[in-house]
Amino acid sequence: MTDPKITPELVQEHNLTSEEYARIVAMLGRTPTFPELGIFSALWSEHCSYKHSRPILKTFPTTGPQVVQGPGENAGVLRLPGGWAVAFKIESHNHPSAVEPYQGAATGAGGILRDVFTMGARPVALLNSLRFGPLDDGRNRYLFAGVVRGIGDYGNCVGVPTLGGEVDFAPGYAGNPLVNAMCVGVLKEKDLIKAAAHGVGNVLLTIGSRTGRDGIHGASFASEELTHESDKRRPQVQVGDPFTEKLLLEASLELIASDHIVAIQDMGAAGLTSSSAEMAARGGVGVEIDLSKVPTREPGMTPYEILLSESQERMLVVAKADRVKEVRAIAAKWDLDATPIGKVTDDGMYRCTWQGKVVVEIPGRQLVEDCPVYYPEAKEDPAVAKLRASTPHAARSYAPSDALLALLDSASVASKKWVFEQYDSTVQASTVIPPGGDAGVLRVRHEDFGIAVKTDCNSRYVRLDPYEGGKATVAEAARNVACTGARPLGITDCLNFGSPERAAVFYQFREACRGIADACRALGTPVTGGNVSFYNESPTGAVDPTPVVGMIGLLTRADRAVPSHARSPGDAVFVFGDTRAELGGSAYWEVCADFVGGQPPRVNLEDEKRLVDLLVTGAERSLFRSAHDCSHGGLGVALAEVAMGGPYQELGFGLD
Amino acid sequence: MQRVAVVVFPGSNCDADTLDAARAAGSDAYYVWHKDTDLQRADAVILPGGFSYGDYLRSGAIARFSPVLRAVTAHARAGGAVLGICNGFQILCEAGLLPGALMRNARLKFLSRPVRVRVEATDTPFTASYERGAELTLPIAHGDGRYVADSQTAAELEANGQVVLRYVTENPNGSLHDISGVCNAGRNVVGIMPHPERRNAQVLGGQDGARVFLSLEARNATQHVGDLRAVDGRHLRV
Amino acid sequence: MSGGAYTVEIRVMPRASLLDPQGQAVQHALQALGFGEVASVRAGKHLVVQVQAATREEAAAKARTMCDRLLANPVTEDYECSVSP
Amino acid sequence: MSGGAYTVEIRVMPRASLLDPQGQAVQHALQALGFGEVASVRAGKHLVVQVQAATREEAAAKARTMCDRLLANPVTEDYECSVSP
Repeated sequence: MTDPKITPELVQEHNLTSEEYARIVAMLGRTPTFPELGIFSALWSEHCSYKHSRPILKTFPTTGPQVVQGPGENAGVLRLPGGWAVAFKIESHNHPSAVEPYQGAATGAGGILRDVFTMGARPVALLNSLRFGPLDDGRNRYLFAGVVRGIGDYGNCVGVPTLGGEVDFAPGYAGNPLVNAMCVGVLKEKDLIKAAAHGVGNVLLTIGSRTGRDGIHGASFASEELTHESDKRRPQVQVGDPFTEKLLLEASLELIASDHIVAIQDMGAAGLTSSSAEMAARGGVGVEIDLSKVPTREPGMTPYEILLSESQERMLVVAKADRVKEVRAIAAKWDLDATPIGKVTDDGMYRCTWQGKVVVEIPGRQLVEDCPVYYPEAKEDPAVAKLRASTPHAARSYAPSDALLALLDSASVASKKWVFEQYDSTVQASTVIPPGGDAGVLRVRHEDFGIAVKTDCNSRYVRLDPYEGGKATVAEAARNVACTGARPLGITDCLNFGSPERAAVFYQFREACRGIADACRALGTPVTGGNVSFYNESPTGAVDPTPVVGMIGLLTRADRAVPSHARSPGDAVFVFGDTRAELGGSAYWEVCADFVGGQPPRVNLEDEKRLVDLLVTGAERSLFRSAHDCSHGGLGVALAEVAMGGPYQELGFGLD
Repeated sequence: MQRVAVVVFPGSNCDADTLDAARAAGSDAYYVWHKDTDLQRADAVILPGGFSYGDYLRSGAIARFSPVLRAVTAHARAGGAVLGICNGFQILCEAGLLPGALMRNARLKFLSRPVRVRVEATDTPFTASYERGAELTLPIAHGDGRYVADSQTAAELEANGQVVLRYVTENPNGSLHDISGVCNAGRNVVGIMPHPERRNAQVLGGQDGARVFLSLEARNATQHVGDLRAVDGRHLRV
Repeated sequence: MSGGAYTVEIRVMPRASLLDPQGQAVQHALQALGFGEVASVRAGKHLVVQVQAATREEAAAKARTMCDRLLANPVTEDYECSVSP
Repeated sequence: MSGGAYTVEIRVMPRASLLDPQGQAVQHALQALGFGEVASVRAGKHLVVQVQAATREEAAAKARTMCDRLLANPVTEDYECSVSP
């Protein structure tokens, strides 16, 4: 099977512009081979290169005394007491889930788990943020049920508890659901391992499952809109095997602790290509890989397919040259294959051979760093500005109690117990506050402190006013974490937007990021990394702008965590902060007036900071029996949740 | 101090939790890898929860053929204490060490929530320190927890008092006679679906599960039940 | 409804090229049990549907429609139906 | 190992007397999709095993042993094997 000739159509099919192709030819001094074209297509896709978002991401605050590792590695890391540290990240698996919800979501969970344990951290919590179209449509129900079951089956089998997340429904997600998975892991700070290849002569090995044709074009596929045409070009669906993942997790942690290896990385989007190229570039070294040595699952795979395959549950390891036998022994203990496929070189080249012939030879650093960066135009869609200025014509007059019942009955506000009861939330016997409260809280065995975890995003606010919406997203996550008594420490983010090549979408992205940056600075919660997912569009249009934030908080005493449900009769009820006439983007207008518009609440970051301080101090002094954030749905819904949220008894309220 | 062997299969994920719970109750607990055949002089063996072999084919169907099961079977035949928690319970049924089988939950969904169960039998190594009829709140987390047995076996279980735990107020998975845990005729092998190791300290929401592990120590210690509160107190310092 | 009751056996298997973790696990287990001569195992679903139909062909046609719409996932599975009598 | 490669189709179904929630769920879903003429559905596993054997009979015997030892749970399931060629 000879490789196809490089033609403009083939280049275009690989989502590379003519300028990008010209830059490649100039870099190589020749026409690229077919595998090389595949490599550039994957590494220079939006998903891997962040070429439209990098300039904006640079405006985020990323430093602070608590930051051990900021953006640039597989996961961000924050410092905890007693020499401990927490590694965490959130990633999207939107397009694969739209094609096959069960496997798309399951492999999303698998990938984010690997990003965390590749840092040397033991995963201790999973969260997921999901968005679907309205549930009165059969396809949306199918996607919703499949995604929840996929995440549950995977996380439950690997034995990592799900401690939180969120689910929301809006017409904007009908053709393009959002599936964002977050993982949190703990490690001793001294055991942190970075994914930078080094040491000339050190050996590259693949560990875990064999390579098949799963997800080929996965990376570039994620960077293009879902069209009817993409159904035809559907890549082989990636299938996850959580059982192999559990073995891979234990083997990887054992390898990292064993000192036999110098670097390790998950083979995620763009598989072997991205992992090997990124590790080489970070370490400033070259690598040489013999593709014929890569263990494959299907006969007759070509170099192109082996390089780009996104088969799951595979890691790339750089072992010390004299420790290959020991590395293979550890893998064998966990019934895993470990196959040497190449070595680290000092010529800075990224080289691959196939049956003795060189098929790829690209300057390593340029491959990863010379991808062009774009500065697209940003202009607000006038229709949104008009919507922001308008109010509902005449909200049907609802008696307060009827309005509250209507809100509690709406899918976005209603209890998500049906969802999170399918996830094991108590495995690892460390769950202090399970899902359903403001934030999940876990303890670290034999330590006093606790970790609070939460994901949040109010996409209605962001759609109507991206800057205020960005601020509100960080503020809400911080409030939720602080309600449990935990001090907000830092965030990861998953920025889900439409096509950046559209001015209206890039305006939403730029402004939302500006809001997130301001809020993170004000609340002292630096950005430690994350993921950008553009091109979330479908024939019905772009999804609502959904910059999801994953927040980590620290509780000095886990046994002083504050739950959100009412505890016993006679307790006094306070409302902190003042209530302003701000109904823009509210669930009330949406449910009772069928209107999503108006000016969303403006966030006063100083007030938010003082509120967080009050909540944390109050909890430390054991003043609060429970605390709950007032968010989507307003005060009435918040009080109902506090009364009904208790595990056993239904308590009521007497309020003025 | 009892020697408690916690067996680890590829895919077990509650082994560390179970080891800690046994140690918190004062036992000398240690891991035994599924490929070993020596239980190292164990007084009791615990098969922890998890997804041994990914639960492929049937939960526990493959794990029961691990080399360690030969030693566990010999230990059980000799009257030694054996506890199977969740996946461990499924493995003991597949291996024929306990009657009946665990099948897909009636509503076909994985279920993770606290449930109420009643202690129906206290003459087993793992329930000796509970009061008979005591109602406990313990977490369950399973997709295949529906206990089934043919009518004759079911009748024997009830007649011989081999039902150890029974769901009360709600049967989460459609189990026969609301059964949540059983023991064998010899009363030394016990299988339960709920996870006591996840509910053995106040910080985790309650300690109803602690006595499953304390029973082992109490049953063999000379103390009478009254001392348990002291043991309970010490145990709380986890 | 004239015609009669037909029994349709439906076999739903994962697509050949897709990873089949369950099949692999069963294969390794059989080999570990001494069935060394087992070369491969693939695991899928088996459904037995009792359906009323006028003719055997109609029952088969209905079965295929059921598979296309619900019983088999077109992205990850292939199916085969056989009708009896 | 003389003889050749045989393909064994194994059908593992839950005992008729036992509750079959999966079968019931599929039946309700089919009826909701308008297949009112579906009287019942039973759901089980389908395994396809490639095995080396001297003769067809030996392949069938091996298959039955595999089912008795691992592939079917005698308490809750029945099985049927068919060998080809």
